[in-house]
Amino acid sequence: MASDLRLVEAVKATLGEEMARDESVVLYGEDVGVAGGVFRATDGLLDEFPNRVYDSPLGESGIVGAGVGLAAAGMRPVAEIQFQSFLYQGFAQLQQHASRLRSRSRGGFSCPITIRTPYGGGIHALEHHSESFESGFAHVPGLKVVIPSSPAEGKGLLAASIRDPDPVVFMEPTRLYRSLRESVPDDDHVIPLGEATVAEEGADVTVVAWGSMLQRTLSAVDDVDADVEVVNPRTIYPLDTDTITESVKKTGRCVVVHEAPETAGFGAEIVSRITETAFYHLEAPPERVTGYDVPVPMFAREDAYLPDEKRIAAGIRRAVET
Amino acid sequence: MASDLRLVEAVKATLGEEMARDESVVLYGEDVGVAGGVFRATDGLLDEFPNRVYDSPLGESGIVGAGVGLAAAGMRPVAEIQFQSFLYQGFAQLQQHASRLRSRSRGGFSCPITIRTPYGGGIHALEHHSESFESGFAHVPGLKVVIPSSPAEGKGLLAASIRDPDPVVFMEPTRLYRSLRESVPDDDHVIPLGEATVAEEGADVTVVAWGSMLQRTLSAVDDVDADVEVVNPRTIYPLDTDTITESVKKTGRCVVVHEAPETAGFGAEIVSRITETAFYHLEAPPERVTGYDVPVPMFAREDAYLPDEKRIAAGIRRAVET
Amino acid sequence: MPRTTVAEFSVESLEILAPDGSVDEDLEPSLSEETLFDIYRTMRRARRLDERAVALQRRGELGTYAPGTGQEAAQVGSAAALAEDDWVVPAFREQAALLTRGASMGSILAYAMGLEEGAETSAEDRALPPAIPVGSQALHAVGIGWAQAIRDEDAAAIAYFGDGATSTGDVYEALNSAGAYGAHTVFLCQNNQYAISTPRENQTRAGTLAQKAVAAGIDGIQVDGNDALAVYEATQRALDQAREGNPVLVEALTYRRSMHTTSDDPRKYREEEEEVDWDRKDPIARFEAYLRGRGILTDERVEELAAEIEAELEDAVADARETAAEADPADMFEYAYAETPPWLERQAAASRGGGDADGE
Amino acid sequence: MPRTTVAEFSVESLEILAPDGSVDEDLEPSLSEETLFDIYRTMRRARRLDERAVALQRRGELGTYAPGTGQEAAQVGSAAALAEDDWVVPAFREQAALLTRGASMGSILAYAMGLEEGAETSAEDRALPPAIPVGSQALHAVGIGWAQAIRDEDAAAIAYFGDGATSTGDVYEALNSAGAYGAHTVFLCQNNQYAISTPRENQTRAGTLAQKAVAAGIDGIQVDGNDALAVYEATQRALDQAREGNPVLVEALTYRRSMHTTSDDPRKYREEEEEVDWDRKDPIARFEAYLRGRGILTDERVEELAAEIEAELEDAVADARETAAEADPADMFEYAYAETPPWLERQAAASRGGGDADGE
Ligand SMILES: Cc1ncc(C[n+]2csc(CCOP(=O)(O)OP(=O)(O)O)c2C)c(N)n1
Ligand SMILES: Cc1ncc(C[n+]2csc(CCOP(=O)(O)OP(=O)(O)O)c2C)c(N)n1
Ligand SMILES: [Mg+2]
Ligand SMILES: [Mg+2]
Repeated sequence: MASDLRLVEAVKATLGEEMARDESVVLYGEDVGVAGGVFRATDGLLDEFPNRVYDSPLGESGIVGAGVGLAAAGMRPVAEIQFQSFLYQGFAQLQQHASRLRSRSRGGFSCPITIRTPYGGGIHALEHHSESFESGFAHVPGLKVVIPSSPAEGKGLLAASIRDPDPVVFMEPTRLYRSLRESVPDDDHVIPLGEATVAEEGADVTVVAWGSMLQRTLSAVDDVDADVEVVNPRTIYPLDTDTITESVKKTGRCVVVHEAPETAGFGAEIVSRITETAFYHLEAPPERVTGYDVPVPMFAREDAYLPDEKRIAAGIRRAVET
Repeated sequence: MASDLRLVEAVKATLGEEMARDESVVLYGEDVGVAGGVFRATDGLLDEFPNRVYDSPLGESGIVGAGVGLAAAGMRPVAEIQFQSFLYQGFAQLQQHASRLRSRSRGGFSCPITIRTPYGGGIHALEHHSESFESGFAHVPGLKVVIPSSPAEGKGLLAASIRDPDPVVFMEPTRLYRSLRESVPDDDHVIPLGEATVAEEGADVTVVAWGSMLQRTLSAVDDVDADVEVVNPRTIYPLDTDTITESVKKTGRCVVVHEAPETAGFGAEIVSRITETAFYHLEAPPERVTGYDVPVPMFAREDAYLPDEKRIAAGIRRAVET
Repeated sequence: MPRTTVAEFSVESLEILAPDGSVDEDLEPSLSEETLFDIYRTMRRARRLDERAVALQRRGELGTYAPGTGQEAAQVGSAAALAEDDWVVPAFREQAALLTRGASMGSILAYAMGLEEGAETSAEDRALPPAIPVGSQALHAVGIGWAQAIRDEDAAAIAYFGDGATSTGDVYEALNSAGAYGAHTVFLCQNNQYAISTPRENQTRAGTLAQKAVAAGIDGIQVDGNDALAVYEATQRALDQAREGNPVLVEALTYRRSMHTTSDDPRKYREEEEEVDWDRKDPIARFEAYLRGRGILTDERVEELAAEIEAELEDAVADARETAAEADPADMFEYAYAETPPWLERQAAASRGGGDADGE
Repeated sequence: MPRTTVAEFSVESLEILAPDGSVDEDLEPSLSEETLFDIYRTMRRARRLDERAVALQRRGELGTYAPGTGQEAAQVGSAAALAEDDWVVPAFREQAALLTRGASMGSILAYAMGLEEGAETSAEDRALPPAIPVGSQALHAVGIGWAQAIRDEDAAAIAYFGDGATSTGDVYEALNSAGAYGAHTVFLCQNNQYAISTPRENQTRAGTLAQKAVAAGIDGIQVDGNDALAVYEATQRALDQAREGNPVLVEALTYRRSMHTTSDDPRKYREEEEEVDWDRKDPIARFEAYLRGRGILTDERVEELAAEIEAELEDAVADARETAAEADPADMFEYAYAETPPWLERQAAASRGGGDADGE
C-alpha cells in the first residue's frame, strides 16, 4: 500500500512510525511540540507521543549538545533545527562532539542523533533561511549527510537516518516540502544510506544533482538536445562514488549542480572523485552549475542566484558540446 | 634591513607595527594581554599599547560577535582564537555576520576584522588542537582565508590581512611557529592577498601545498625522481587560480597536499578548478594527498594521519608515473 | 561562618502609566509636548505600517513580515530615549524602533520585499541592518558599546531582542562580556511572551528575564513595556549608566498582539482570551488617553495624523515598488567584497552571459 | 505599585572544615570512616599522579597535561557524593574525580600520552571522555540528566567545568535548558581563580559564579572547594534536588595551585605570594588534620598509603607504556563510523599500502 504524500507529510509520517517502532526515539527542537514545527513536520506528534516530543528553549548549541547527552544515555534523539543556517550556532557541538563521540570513546559510545533541518532556497524566505552547507558538514568526519529529493526518499532516507548508529545531518529541501506529491509506501520503507540512484538514464552526459536542484535538472533536461543521465546521490556523505563513476565512465561527460556557492562546494568533491576514478573516460572538463561565491541574496535576487533550468541546460550543453 | 625571525616572532612584530601604523587596530582574545597569548604571539604588546590590547572573557562567539560591532563602529579588530577548533564556537557569527556585514548593508558597512588562529597538527597537542577547516571557511562567501607558510609570509600576509577592508581568517600553522627561522624584512612588507607564489620551479609536475605541508612537500621533493614545481597559494580564498593553472598547463600533472580530511577539503576545489581550466593539458589524474576522512586522532596516532614526506613523495610519483 | 549569605539581588519593576492612561505623577518624566507627540505619532505610524505590510504580504507583494503590533511603546519609548550619536542594533521586529530613529517606511517595506536596499545602513545612520539569527545582534551592540569605551566617547548602543533570545548563548555572552569590557551598551529585551509558539515559561525557569543580568553582574530592571513613559524613563537611566561603562538589561513586559510572522497562526498555541486580555493593555490606547488628558491630543489632531500617515504610507509603498522595479540582481556580486576576486568576477560575467564560461 | 521589587535572590556559602582541620559539628556530614578514608586516599592518589605526570611530561613521555593539584577536595568530595548509577561528565582536569569513580591511573596516563585508549568509556562506566572545548560538556550532562527525567529514572549527571567556562554560551545554555527540561543535572563549577592567565574577575562582573544560576531560575550555592566535607555535603544535597528535576549549580571556591597545563608558566600572570596564601588552605592537609583528629589516620596508615600509591603508579606507568607500544594507528579508521564507508575504506587501504591508491 502507498499514499500520495508531500515531502513534509512523508517526514511527519516517518517520524511517527519510527517513534512507534523504537521507544528510545525522542523528538525535540524549537516549536516542534504544540505548534508542530514551523513547517508542520511534527504536527500532531506531541498528542500521539505525549512524553516524547519536546519544545526546546531557543539555542541550537543547546539542542545539539543536549542531543549528544541524550544519545550517550541511550536515547535516539531526533532534533529539528528550524533552518539550516541556525545549525551554525550548533556547529561546534556537531564537530567537536556529535561526530566524535564514537572515536573519542573508542567505540564505547555511539551518537545516533538525527538532526533534521530545512535547507535551500526557492521559497522566498527571509535572509539566512536559504543556506546549503552540505559541503561543510560533509567535511566533518564522523557525520553523515543525507538529502532527500522527493517524498518517498524523504521517508526511506529519514527512516534509515534515525536507525543509523552514527550522527546524521538530514537536510530537507524547503522548496520540495509542499510542491511535489508522490506515492510513498505505507510500510516500512528504508533506503540504505550511501546509495545513489539513477533518476534518469542516458548515454551522453551525467548530471549529478540533489535536493530541489534534482527536480530542476530533470526539467532542464527536456530542453537539451542530448541523452542525459541524471544521478541523485541521496547521501552526500558517505557518497556513492561507484554509481557516479560508472555513469561517467559510460557518458564521458559530467555536470554537477548544487545551490551552495561554487568554491569548496560539494560539487568540487564530486568533480575531484570523478577525475580521480574516471579520468581516462572524460571527454570534456566536468562542469559545475552552482550558486555563486556571494552570500545568498535576499529573495528578490534569489532567482538570479539559484541555478535554474536555463543555467543547468547551458551547463549540460557546454559539457556535451566541448 | 631584515631580521632572522620565527613565524611567531614575525606575527608579533607585525601586530606591533600595524598597531603603530593605524590607531584603530585593537587586539583582543583569550589570554592575549598579560600572558601574551598561549603561543606568545602578542607578548609585550599590552605594555606597548596599554589601551589597545584586551583579554576577553572565554567564549568565541562573543569574540567574533563583538568584533563585528567593533568593526561597525570604526575599529580594526584583530582577534586571536586560541586554536582553530574553537572558531567553530564562533562560526555562526562568522558566517551570518562578519562575512555579510558588507553585503547586508549594501556596502554601507564593511567588516575589516582579522581573526588570527593557530591551526594544524604536528606539535603533539591535545585533542581538538589540530584542526584545519580552511575549506569550510573558504565556502563562506564574504570571508577571505589566508595561510602563511613561513615567517616572512607571516609578516607580509598578516599586514595585508589587517589592512584588508574585508574579514580575514588568518590561519597560522602551529608546527611552523618556532621550527623555522627566516630573514624577514624590517620595513613595511605587504604581500597582496590573492597571489600565489611558485616556491620551487619545475617542469614535470605541479604540487600545491600550504601551511606546514609546504615545508614537507619541499623536502619530499628531494626524494622524487622528477622536476617538481611547487606552488604555494598563500591565500586560500580568493585563490590565485591563474598561477596554479599556468603551472599545470606547463607540467600537465598535479598533486594537492593538505592536512584536512580529503572529502570536501580545499584540495577538491583546486582539483576542480584545474580540471576546468587546464583539462586538455592534464596528462594524468590529479592526486590528493591529504588527511583521512576520520576525526584527527590524538597525537600518538597523529603521524599516521598527517601526510608526511613519504606519502607526499608517493603521491607525486603516482602523478608522474601515470 | 559556616553557612553565610554571600550575595543578594533584587529585580525592580517600573510602571508609570496605568492601562487606563492615568499617570503616577511622582515618576512622570518631564518630556516636552513635542517629544510626547512624536512618541505617539511614531507608535501610530508603526501600527499602520504593520497593517499595511500584512495586507501587502497577503496580496503577495511582500515576503515574510514580522509585525510589532502591541510592542510600540517598548520600541518607540526606548528608541526615543537615545541621543543622536547612540547606536541602534535591531532584531527583525523593530520597525517601530527604526521609524523612531528616522528610517523610512519605504525602506522597511523594501526589506520585506526581499531587497537588500531596505537594509542599507551605515555608520552615519548609527544603525545596523536587521538581524535574523536570534540573539546574535546583542554581541554587535557589545562591540559598538565597547568601541565607545575604548575611545572614551559618550555614545551608547542599544540592542533589541526578545524573550526567546534570552535563552541563547549569544545573549548571555553579550551580557557577560559587556560587563567585563565596560561596554556602553543597553540591552532592551522585549518580553512579548512568545518565541514563535513557545511561551516564555518554557524558555526558562527564571521568574523574570531581568534577572538574567545577575549572571553577568550587571543591573537588570523590569518595566511595563506597554507604558511608553516607563520604558522611556528606564531606558534613559540605563543609557546614563551605560555611558559610564555600566551596561544594563531592561526587560520590557509586553505582548505580541499579532502573529509571529505572516507565516504563523497563533491559534495553534494560544487562546483568544489571552489576546483579549492584552488588548486592554494596548500601549497606544493608553498613551493616547494620557495625551488627551494632558490636552496634547485632540480628535482633530488625531484625524490629521491619520491622514498624514496614510499619505506617508502611499509614498512608501510607491518608493518600495520603485526600488523593487529598479533592483539589479548583479548587485550581489558588487557587495560581496570591496574588490571582486577574479573567480567571482568570472562567475559574474558568466551570469551576465546567461551561462558559465569555463573554457580554457 | 509603580516601582516595586518583583524578585529577590541570595547566594549562600557553605564551609564545614576550617583550613586548620577543625570542623563545624552542626554541619558535619555523617560519613563512615571508610568513606572518609577513601576520600583522603583518592585525594592523595590524585596529587601523586599529578606529580608523576608532570615529571613524565618533562621527560617527553607525556603530552600536555593539566594538573588538578589544589582542587582535590572539589573533585573527590563531589564525585564521592554520587550514587553508583550517576553519570560523570568531566572537563580536562578531572583526574581526581575520575579516580574517585574508578578510572585507572593507567588510562589517565595513556590519555596524556595521546592515546584514545585512555578515553575509552561507555555507558557502563557512566562517564564521558574528557572534554577539551571549554564549557561544551555541560550540555552533555543536560542531555544525560534529561534522559533520566524522560525515563523517570533516579540517576543524575554531574558536569564539571571551571570559572572560565561560566563565560561561555554553552554553559549558560546548559544551566538554562536544564531548568527548562527539569534535567537531573548538577553543575559543579570549580572556580580555581584562573582560566589560563585570566583571573576570575576579568571573566565577569558577577561577584560570585553561583549567581549564574539566577539567570536560569535554578538554585546556586557556593562552597569552600578546599573543604571536602562541605563539597560532599553541598553536592549530595544538589544531587537530591536534581533527582527531583531541580538542577543545581555548585560553585566550589578553590585554587589551581600548579600551572594551567604543562605548557604554561604561571609566573607570567600571578604573584608567588598569592600562591603561598592558597598553599595554606590546601585541601589535603586540612582533611588529613581532620582525619587525624578523629583518629582515622595515623602516621603508619599514611605511610602505608604512600607506598600503595607508589606501587599503583608504577603499575600505571607500565600499563600506559604498554598501551602506547601496542597502539595501532589503523584504529583511527575503525572507530570513525560503525561501518567504514567505502571511500574511507579505500583511504585505509592506501594508508596500509603506504600510498594512496587511486587508479581506475
Ligand atoms: C538562531 C536562530 N534560531 C532560530 C530562529 C528561528 N526563529 C525566528 S524568530 C524565533 C523566535 C524569537 O523569539 P523572541 O526572541 O522572543 O523574539 P520575538 O519573535 O518574540 O520578537 C525563532 C525561533 C532564528 N531566526 N535564529
Ligand atoms: C572553547 C574553548 N576555547 C578556548 C580553549 C583554550 N583553553 C583551554 S583551557 C582554557 C581555560 C579554561 O578555564 P577554566 O574554565 O577556568 O578551567 P581551568 O583550566 O581553570 O580548569 C582555555 C581558554 C578551549 N579549550 N576551548
Ligand atoms: Mg518573544
Ligand atoms: Mg579556572
